[in-house]
Amino acid sequence: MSIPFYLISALTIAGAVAAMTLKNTLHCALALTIALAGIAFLFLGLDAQFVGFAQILVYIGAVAILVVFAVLLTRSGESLLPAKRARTWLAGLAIAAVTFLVLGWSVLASLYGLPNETAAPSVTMQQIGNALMGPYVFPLEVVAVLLTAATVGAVIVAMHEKARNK
Amino acid sequence: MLGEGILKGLAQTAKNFAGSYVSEERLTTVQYPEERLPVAEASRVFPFLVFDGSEWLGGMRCVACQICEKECPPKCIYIEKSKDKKPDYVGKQQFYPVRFDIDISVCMSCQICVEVCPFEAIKMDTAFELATDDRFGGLLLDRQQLAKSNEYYHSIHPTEASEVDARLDEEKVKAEAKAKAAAPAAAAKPPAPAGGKD
Amino acid sequence: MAATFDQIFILFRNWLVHFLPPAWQPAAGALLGVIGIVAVFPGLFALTTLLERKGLGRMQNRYGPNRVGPFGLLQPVADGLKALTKEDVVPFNANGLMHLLAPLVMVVTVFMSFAVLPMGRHMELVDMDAGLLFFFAMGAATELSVFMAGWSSRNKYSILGAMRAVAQMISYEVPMLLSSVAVVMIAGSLSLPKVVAAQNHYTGIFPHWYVFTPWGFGAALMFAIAAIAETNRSPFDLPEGESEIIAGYHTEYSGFKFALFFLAEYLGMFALSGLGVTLFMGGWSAPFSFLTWIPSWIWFFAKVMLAICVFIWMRGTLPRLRQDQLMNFAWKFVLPYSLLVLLVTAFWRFLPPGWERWVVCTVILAVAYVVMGRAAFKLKRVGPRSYRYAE
Amino acid sequence: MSTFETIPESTSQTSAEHLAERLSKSITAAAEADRREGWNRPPVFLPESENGVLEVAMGPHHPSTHGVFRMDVSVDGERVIRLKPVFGYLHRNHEKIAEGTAYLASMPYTDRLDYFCSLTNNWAYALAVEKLAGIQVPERAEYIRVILAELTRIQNHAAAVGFLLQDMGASGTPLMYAFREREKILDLFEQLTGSRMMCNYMRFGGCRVDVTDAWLDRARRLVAGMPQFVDEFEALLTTNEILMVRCQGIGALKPDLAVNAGVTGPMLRATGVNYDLRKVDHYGIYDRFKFRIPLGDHGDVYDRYMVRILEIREAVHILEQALKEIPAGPIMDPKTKLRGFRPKPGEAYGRIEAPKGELGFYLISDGGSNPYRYRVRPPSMINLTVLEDMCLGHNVADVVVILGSVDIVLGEVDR
Amino acid sequence: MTPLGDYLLVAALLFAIGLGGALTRRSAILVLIGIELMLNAANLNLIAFWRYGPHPEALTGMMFAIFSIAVAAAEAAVGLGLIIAIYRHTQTTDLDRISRMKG
Repeated sequence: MSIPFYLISALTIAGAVAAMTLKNTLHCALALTIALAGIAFLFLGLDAQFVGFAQILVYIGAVAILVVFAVLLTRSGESLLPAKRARTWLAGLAIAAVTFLVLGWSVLASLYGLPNETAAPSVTMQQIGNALMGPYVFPLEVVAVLLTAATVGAVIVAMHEKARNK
Repeated sequence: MLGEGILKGLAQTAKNFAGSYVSEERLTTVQYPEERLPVAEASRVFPFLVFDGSEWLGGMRCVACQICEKECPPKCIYIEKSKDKKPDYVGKQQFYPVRFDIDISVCMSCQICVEVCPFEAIKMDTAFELATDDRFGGLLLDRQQLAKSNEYYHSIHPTEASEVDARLDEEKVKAEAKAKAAAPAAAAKPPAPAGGKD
Repeated sequence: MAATFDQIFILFRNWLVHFLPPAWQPAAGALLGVIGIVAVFPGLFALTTLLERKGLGRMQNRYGPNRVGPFGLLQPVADGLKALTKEDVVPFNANGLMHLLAPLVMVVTVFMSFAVLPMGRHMELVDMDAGLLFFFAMGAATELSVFMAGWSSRNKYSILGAMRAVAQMISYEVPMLLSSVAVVMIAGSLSLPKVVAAQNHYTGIFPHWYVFTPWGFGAALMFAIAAIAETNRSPFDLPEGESEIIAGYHTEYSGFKFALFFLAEYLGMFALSGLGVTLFMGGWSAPFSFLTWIPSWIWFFAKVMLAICVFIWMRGTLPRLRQDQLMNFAWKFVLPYSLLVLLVTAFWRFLPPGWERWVVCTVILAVAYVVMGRAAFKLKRVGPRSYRYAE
Repeated sequence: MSTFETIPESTSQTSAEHLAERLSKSITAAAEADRREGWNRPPVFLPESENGVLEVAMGPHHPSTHGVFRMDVSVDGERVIRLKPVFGYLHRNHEKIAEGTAYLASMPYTDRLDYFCSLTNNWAYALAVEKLAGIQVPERAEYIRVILAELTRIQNHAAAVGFLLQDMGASGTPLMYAFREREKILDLFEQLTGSRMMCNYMRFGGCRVDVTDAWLDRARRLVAGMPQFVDEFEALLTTNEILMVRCQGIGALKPDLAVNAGVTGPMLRATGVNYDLRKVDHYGIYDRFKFRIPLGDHGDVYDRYMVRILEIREAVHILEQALKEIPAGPIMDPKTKLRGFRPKPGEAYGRIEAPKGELGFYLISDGGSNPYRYRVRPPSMINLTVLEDMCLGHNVADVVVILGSVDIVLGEVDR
Repeated sequence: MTPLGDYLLVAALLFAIGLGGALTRRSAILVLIGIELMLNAANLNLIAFWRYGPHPEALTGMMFAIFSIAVAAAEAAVGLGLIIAIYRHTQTTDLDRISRMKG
């Protein structure tokens, strides 16, 4: 029941809710950043140092900036029109609530079976490196190919448009 | 290869950085209020009126001929002629300026007034710290403020001043010689005809 | 005696902390470390602003500031006071919260990145296993604050300036990461004190710094270029270039917030030159074996100040690159060359130690550098020209 | 670069009315908003047309426009599609005033035309009046004029290159080196003429003050030290990769466009056209000195920079020869009267190779003591007319560099 | 030591918020932000189970999380590229109006 956990998770959830409900899209992007930072701290709380810093580096360093760039390039930052709901917004909320109830119930139901106190595993970078290069070397190569394809794809999609309407 | 020019440029600035501590050639900055660069002898800022002897109004060379007032491109000189006369350095009776104002906010120190002045009465000063906070009156110098002694003129422009003095002395000698020559003739002329043109 | 003088700060901290009840001692120790950093580096920042202006002055054959205090030493104090007393103008329809938050986020993240730098033997604030990764994570957060600054001042030009600055920082962050990965490959660990330990031994009187190895020199060069670009300095200071119409993301800031941006820029310079010194120039290890009696933290700060002098030197000499040239240079020269350095480091690692691997690596790197340099210039038909004379 | 006919049609005449009408609309909107919301309403941003064209006024007090000079640049993304130079902020009605004052009285005003090279302005005006009134100039005065003109050319080119580097962001270092050398030359001027920049030294038929031997020795020492300065300057700049990348291929000017537009001076010679008045007009005694004219072949910013540097070297050669051969003798035709100078009616056009180009004075005299018509051919302004052709297609950072390479002085542009 | 259940609850709530946002909002970018949140919630679950799992030294959970972060980054890049392309083409990011597949 450590206080920092509650603090950080409250911050994360607040960031997430703000990201979903704010009118101005750019404020949503910044709220998303707060949520991602909160999740990174949660990872650090779970002694997963590498993932925590990777999360900060990848998400806050790149994805958040990407979202902000997208918001600016599509000029949706300035248009302060009321938070338009999709036509079927009510159904969406209902589905979300149902999923939360189902997940929440399943967690609470199996609460007694879950191991609660285990010693903090001391994970060193050495182990992660060996794991990545050992059993997980194939997924690593696949992800590398995927990332290159994604970069090239994104550039072509944007570039293609620019060339056509010139 | 890439970066060669940049390295050469960096070497240059390093040389200048070191040089500024060492060579007089490079560090030419002067800490102005404490240290001052010697003012060039020929430099000119604003005009001033020269007077001989000690008393500034009596010895003033200016005879209010207003040539400089006409010739001044920005028209910054204002002269009022006097009714009576006073003797100049040769002894001849000459007018003198009752008012001689120069508006140094208008004057562009072009020194044409010095060139056209036949009486060597106006010269260029080298004092340049004339800042005042009074925009109008402060920069309008009257003849009292403009008048400076010949010794001061010698102190700021020594060579030019000595040439001017040489010329004036030679003129004085010529004038006295003429006066001496004219004196006996004048003396001879009165006994002969009573009238005569004088 | 030398050892005690070397560890003087640690001993001082332990002596201070032992007054407290043992329960609080670790927390108090950490707090003292933080206070140390937050005091030392802004002090260095003040000194550097004076150093920069005097250095630039001397490079341009004029005195630097020497009116405020003896030799101008109180000039930073005067600048600080001026910054504090200046009116803090916030644009009319600016977004108040983000306008205020941007400089704070920037300064905080840069201060946090100092935590992992080993400033002396056992003098790193926290010895993190993934220290280098933490450093770059903090580096990534500053881009966001640049954007918040640009966007929140609602001025069309500062948005453009912010987008340019962020694009530049991102495209130079990739080669910076790659060149530091080369060091990790050889040192075998992400933790910076281990990297320094790996460099801290000598053959004869010469140290085993990585900058003296071929791959290390290549990586150090690319790291230096990326570091200069990352902190928007000298040839890459386009975002706030005054001769451009787009005047950079901190146009709408004045007074204390502008001083914070200024502080953040200089702290970024310290952090990156500190990292560069740790990765390539042996952190706090002495340059010659017979000099090890001098305390280690003196070496770290001497090298950082040396790096700062190089920053100032570049600023005094080089004109500015244009935005598109800047980006092309990043993606078409610095990044490929960093990848090549990674390859050569791998060779270096797996070739048997001896003169062959020196020759192989040096040849590959040198040839690649010359060829890529010439190709880059041939492509744009740029090069020294000869001139004819008429009659 | 693009010649006249390939300018995209979107910037044809209609867009001017379109822009004007939108501007007026935004101004009335601003007035209305003022009435409605009082004085502290948000400012009306610059009108931005639909297809993303951003109109930017690089305003009169922009840090790198060498004085009060505005350029209305319309930028599509990063590229410049239209550039309208607006000058006249420093117009002092020099020519009308000259019609009302005596010939000699407007000589000090010529200092204020191109305030970087007052001595060449004086010389051009003196040359025109001498042509008008048919006055002969003694040998020694001609030598002094050549010496002073070449010294002015050196300090002007050094300053021009310094300002060009300043526009490229070199934080003042080359500018400071250039000004350090320029100060030495200006000290020489002060010791001779009395003022560093406003010399007012030349008179119709010669010079005002004779040159002392001490001054000539100081000049010889200065000229001896000049090549070392230029070598340092070139070592710092010429092979600098960043400078080459920023300048080569930027703002290229084709020779035929340059000649048609009347461009003269280093800008014209950078395009490869061999036109230097010192060789074409044979005025003064330039024929006695051996010197060469550097020519570029791309006509871009880098060539203009290099032509100026090489011209400094040529000027040093001329000075060495002139300072060696200067004869003794009078410096002023004794007969010429200072006041009451009334040339016979007629017209004359005197022109010289000023550092910025062909500086000409056209005088019509009706026999009176002041000229009937007094016209100055300003090389800076005429070189400025081709600014838009050089800037089309480049991006905004280059516009600043191209303007720096044209080397204009607003005193001469606006007169 | 905060029990595993709390982490799972937080992750579930985050997932629900992401899902709700993705379903209700009309702006394409906000839908993408919602998806981002859902992915992160899944990552949180992975790390939580790895942390409290029987033998954490096998690092499986952590590896999953690392690869999931990489994939999510790639997905975000392509997604935003698409959004920008669509915006350039149809000048709107309003999902209701971008329903026709016309080229």
